[in-house]
Amino acid sequence: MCPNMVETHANLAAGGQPVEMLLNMGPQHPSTHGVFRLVLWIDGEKIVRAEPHIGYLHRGSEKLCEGEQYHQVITLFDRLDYVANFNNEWAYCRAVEKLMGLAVPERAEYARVILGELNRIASHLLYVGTMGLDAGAMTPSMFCFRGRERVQALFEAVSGARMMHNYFRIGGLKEELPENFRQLMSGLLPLLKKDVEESDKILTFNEIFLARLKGVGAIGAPEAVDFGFTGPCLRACGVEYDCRRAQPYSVYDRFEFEVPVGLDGDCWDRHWVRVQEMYQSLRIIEQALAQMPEGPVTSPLGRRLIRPPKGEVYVRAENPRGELGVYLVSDGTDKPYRVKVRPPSFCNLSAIQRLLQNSWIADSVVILGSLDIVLGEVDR
Amino acid sequence: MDANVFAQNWTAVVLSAVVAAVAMGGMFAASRLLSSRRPSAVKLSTYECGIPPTSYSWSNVSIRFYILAILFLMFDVEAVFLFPWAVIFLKEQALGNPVPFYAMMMFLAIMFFAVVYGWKKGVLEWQK
Amino acid sequence: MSWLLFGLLAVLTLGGGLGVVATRNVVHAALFLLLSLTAVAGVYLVLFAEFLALVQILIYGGAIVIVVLFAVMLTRSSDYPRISDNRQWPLAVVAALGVLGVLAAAFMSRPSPVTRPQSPVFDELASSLFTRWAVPFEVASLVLLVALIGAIIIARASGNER
Amino acid sequence: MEIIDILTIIVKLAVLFTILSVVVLGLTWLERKVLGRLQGRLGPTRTGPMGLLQPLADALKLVLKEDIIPTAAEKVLFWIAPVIVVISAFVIWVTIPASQSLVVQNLDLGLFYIIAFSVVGILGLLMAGWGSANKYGALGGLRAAAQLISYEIPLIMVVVAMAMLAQSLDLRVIVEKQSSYPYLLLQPLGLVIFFIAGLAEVGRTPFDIYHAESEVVGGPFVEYSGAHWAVFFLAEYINTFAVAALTALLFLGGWSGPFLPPVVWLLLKTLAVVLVIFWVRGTFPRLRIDQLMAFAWKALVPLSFYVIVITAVYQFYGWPAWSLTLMSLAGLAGVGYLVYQRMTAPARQVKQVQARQRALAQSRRAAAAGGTPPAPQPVATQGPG
Amino acid sequence: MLNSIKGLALTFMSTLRGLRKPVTHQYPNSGSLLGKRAVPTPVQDRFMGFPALTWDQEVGEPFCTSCMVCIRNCPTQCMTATMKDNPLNAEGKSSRRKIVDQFEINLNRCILCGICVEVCNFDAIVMSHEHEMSTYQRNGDRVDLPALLTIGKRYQYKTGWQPVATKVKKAPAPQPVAAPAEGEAKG
Amino acid sequence: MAEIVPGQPLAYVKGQGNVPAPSLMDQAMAGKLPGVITASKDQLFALARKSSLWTLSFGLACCAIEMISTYMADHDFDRFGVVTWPSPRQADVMIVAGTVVKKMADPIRLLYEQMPDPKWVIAMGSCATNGGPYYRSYSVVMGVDHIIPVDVYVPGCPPRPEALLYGILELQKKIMLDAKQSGGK
Amino acid sequence: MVPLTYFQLLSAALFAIGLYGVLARRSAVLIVLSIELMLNAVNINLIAAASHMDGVGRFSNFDGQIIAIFVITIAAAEVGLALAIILRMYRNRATVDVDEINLMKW
Ligand code: SF4
Ligand code: SF4
Ligand code: SF4
Repeated sequence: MCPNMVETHANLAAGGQPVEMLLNMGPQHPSTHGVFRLVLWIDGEKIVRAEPHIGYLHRGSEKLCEGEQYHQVITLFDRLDYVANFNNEWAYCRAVEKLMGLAVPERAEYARVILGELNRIASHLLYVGTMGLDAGAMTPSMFCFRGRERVQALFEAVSGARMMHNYFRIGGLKEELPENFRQLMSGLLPLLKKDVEESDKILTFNEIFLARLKGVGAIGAPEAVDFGFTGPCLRACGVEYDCRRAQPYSVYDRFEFEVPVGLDGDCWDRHWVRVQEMYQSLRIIEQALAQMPEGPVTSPLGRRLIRPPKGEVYVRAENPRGELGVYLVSDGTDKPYRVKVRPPSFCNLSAIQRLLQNSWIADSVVILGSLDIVLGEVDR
Repeated sequence: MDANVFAQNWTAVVLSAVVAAVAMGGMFAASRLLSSRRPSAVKLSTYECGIPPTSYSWSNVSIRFYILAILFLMFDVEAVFLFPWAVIFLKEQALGNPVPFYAMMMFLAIMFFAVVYGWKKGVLEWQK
Repeated sequence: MSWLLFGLLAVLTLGGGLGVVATRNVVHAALFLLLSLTAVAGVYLVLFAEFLALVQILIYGGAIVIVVLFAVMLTRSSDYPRISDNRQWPLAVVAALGVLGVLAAAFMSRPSPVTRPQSPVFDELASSLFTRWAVPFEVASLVLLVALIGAIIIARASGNER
Repeated sequence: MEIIDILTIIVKLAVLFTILSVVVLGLTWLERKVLGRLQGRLGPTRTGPMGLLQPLADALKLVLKEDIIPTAAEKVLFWIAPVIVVISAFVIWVTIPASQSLVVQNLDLGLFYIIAFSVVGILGLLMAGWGSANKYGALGGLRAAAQLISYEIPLIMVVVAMAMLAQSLDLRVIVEKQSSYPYLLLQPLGLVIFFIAGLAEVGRTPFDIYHAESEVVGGPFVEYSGAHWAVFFLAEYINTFAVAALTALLFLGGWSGPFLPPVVWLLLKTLAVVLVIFWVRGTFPRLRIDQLMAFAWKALVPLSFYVIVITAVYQFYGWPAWSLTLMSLAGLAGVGYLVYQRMTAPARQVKQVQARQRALAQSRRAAAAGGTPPAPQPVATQGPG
Repeated sequence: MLNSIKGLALTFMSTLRGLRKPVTHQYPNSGSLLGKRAVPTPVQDRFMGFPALTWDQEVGEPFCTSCMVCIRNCPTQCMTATMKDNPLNAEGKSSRRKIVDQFEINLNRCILCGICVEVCNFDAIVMSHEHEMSTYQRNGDRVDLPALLTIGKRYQYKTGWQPVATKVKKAPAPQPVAAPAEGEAKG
Repeated sequence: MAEIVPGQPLAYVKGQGNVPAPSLMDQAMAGKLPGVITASKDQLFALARKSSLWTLSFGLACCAIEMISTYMADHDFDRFGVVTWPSPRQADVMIVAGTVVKKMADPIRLLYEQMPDPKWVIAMGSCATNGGPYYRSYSVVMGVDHIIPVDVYVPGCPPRPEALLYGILELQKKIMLDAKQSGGK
Repeated sequence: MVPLTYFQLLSAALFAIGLYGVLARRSAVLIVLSIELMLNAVNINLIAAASHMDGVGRFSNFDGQIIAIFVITIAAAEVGLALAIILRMYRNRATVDVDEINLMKW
């Protein structure tokens, strides 16, 4: 706890006389998306300086992973980026599979792609909704959660859980997709498309929304790269970098999809890129559904205890928030020796100080919103 | 004007304020009586998003707010003149007296100049 | 009845006024000013000047008190308790009492007119304001403009210094 | 004046206060229901039939809640601010007529009176923000003052224009003058300005910046709890209803209308305006403070000058009625176009992005047609991969 | 302006839709506004509620042999069990030599991951559809064997669950498990 | 061990949570009014309180997402009169949705303290209940009831929206029961 | 009915209070407030006189009120300007104490 330290800062900043007002945003604040704390030095309505404080959700996941068997670690990965659970599980499973040189059944790969992309849509829908809330509109969030709810119902039908699925297994899936999976999907997709369109229509090009977001929190491409931006935040700056394209993993090289890029790297571009990505994800899902072969999905390993060979591995995956890196060290036992996660939110968040400089208080909310952080991943 | 009507009018106005105040007072009193209270030092401390409050002063309020307040003051005064003018300028014109109309047009022009001046001076801009 | 009202309003007006000059806390002073000025509006009503009473509330009750509050906020209010009264405050008391005495004597020396207070017709007041008083009215607009420009220049100059 | 007169007035006022309280309760219920339906959900259903008792439960609970006055707060300011706000909200209802005869006390200076007292409410919010000694409260109070004083001016000017049309400040006369056609037809621009400024005056979306939850956590109200907070709530809804009622009276012809009794007509019109307010709330995000102020001073204030001038000219030279309508619409269209241009300037840049997107897609399709799988695209600058 | 107006139109249409058919589930009541009939939450077939133990209807004993595999694999280690000799086996009615004596799951800590179900070799544990388990106590949901079996029976009855082994052997399901009597789990 | 019959209301166990403090009137009137009146007064008040449970918008971790889902159209917390306010001053219920980390313990405590009096706490999810998946972590508080009294524990990871709604129903039941038990006091 | 004299006495008293404030207070803001009191005293006087007078010669019985309106106008302008000056003073000298400002002789 450092209110005193913070105050000293303020005093020093103004030569012994606090000129700016020091404003705490968070850890409990409706728009910090969890327990994130921003200390703002403000002058009137302008932010002079910002200082992010993290760690209010540090759960020690990485350390915990070292005490869990390989298949138990999946549950912890579920809870890292808790808005994109499937993508997280997927990245971890890929890491172990790479370590073991394990091939995944074709059908399982397609199922993973479908579920991962669905989760991307769900995550982006959540983002659009909270963005609307941050900008002061309450209805888009309702519309978005309607779509999200549909996706979650599908997840529940497939994996049995709405959020913490624990469905991907090392080398495959936990169990066969439900028999009516195709039917469910064909029922879901048109509705989902409509939801996405609706949330797009009500918000993206609304004049007030544009006025609030366009030109706010802009960051140039070189700087963004320096900060380690990935995912939509990077693409909004005009850099066309997408793991699914640059280093296609799984079966992503078999699909036709576009990588939406922005121009200015401001909040609106980030928003727009995400909205476009939802449409692209829908495209990928449709293609994957069409191409999905029959066959087994479960892991050839069965329920055996996994003891990967000694070694280390790093995999990257395109998560909704950006590039998730999983670094895994195995010492040959049934528990990983070290698990290190490179969370996209954390790297994107690192620019917050730079982005908030000299912006409005009201902008701080949308800037933070447009970075779309998930604290579970930032603090781990 | 009839003194009686006048008295009634303003009695009503004053009483309305009194009624509102009494109603609020009654509500506060009822609340004081009926509410459960457990005050404590921490509870009475200032809310600041879950962090112990830090001190601050109001001295850093942007000066822009003050200029806006002055603009408002000027326009309020303008309103004082506008209201009586609004209801008589036609009657005066009917009596063959166009002076009020032109007087007010000039007045408006001058006030509008004030807005334009403020605009040009960047008072209405908000960038620091 | 009117005596009662007058007495009440007089007490409020003077009490508010005393509050303004007596309190240490500027914020409270502003509130006392609000009280006093609202009571003055009441006095206008007793005098059957309803338009003036409304003007009083609009300008003083609303706008001027807001401006004063802004000014108080902009200057550091925590300083104020330190700034006590002048050392010559007994002198000030004497001066004030002297003025009061002179004025009171002057007012008392003439017998009060016997006419009942009456309210002018609003339309007539308005007509008069814009015909016979048209020139002062235009001048007033210029005064406002000049005051505004002056305030902007003065305030902004200090704003730019930071 | 007799004692009996005073008693009558007190009874009338008590009835008015009760009615307004009931209306406020109804409005909170209606708002939750309407917003609920707008968002495809239900709103309160489980407290009483259709959730009708929900506002009652809320009100009772708020009274039963602990009423906190923080130690750091300026006690007097903190305590008195809600009272000032609610008094200023209630006092104006003395002269708002429900029909020709249904009014507590009709004032000849009605409109001026309403304006004069509505300004006092601003003071209450400023005092609330300051009195709470809370940073969010401070920000909110300042925002409230800045916003409300800025939008007060167009509001006043438009009201003056309406008084000019009717040549009276008496609301009853103004409605009577509209018995043939509502002023909406004469002065549509006036309605638009009045509605927008009215929204801002009561702090509703998209002008809810001073109590924006996601920014200043409730602004001036952040430290208020229990009964004191309820009073603010009450005042806010009374004000909303007042703005709606005034819109109906000034522009929509008040209680004039065929078949139905006058009061019903007025209620219907007011309700319609209220519904529009809720509808707007359900659709728009909120503005930022600089945009808000710029909109007030650069769009609404000049426009309101324009409104007064065209009304005066129209009346002074005795032009036909349609000319005023035309001038009004022209002003509306002109400024609407300007605002549209300004606000959508960013959107036009978007077109470039989309064009670029399309070009990319095309090249990729061409590549796919050429048989090569879509290769990793060249990166604009050096990517991390 | 145009897009704002489009937005207004969209919300207007949404209101109409909302008036006709709101998406809200009327938990805990059935769908109609007037009907107050309580219906169970519609959950998907695979929904993983809290874990429960299953009941071998044919023999009349739990499937669980207290082999501890699930307990070792549970990531939150929220289960404990003890084993005893199976009296029914002594009577020759059952092929299980050992059987569960006490079994306790702290459902407050369980994270519904389903690993225990996956690893159990005896189909003795299932993820039931139970999820309304709020309590007034910290560990109020620390449930023991009878309660677990009650939940399990309820689940078996509701879904016609059959152990995988049985499913393979005799395709058509035998008579479903009888509905458990209310309050059976007391104790 | 609590008695548990799934699907049926739990036998009432008075938790360690909050009960409204006796008001001034209660204190003045203690023993002077017939028990029937105070009891029915208490129950009327409890009825109002339970129908208007305003929550502090306060999501900590993953469970917060499901909590938000509960507010949204599909589950619509508003049906129960539950709306959310950003400031603790206007809140009645604190839904602790997520993992309580040691760094976060102080703020939670402070926020809880800053809520005005009749206030309740719902611990949502196994993390807030007793540590859940992080029960072995060095940085996690094993359940929020180590720092503030909790009225209702909603297990699950995350509890699905219906489970949270059920938790709210349970809380409403508890408020009524508390009023009944304190009747005539 | 209250005779005119009493209104005049009220105004005189208010004026005296304002005068005391102007002379005795050291905070510039408070001095401005006191000036406001004095202006109001004048207004009371004007309006009371106007109300108790029938039109005499060129003066009608509401000329006093019109003058009062102008006084209020000027008062508004004065407050705006005076406080602006005080603000500038505060920004430059970090005080609103008129005595200190005297001493510094700027
Ligand atoms: S449930 Fe299955 S795994 Fe667990 S102890 Fe019983 S038989 Fe063994
Ligand atoms: S579901 Fe997971 S946490 Fe729960 S008992 Fe089974 S293994 Fe343990
Ligand atoms: S209980 Fe589960 S879902 Fe909830 S916060 Fe803890 S880990 Fe996340």
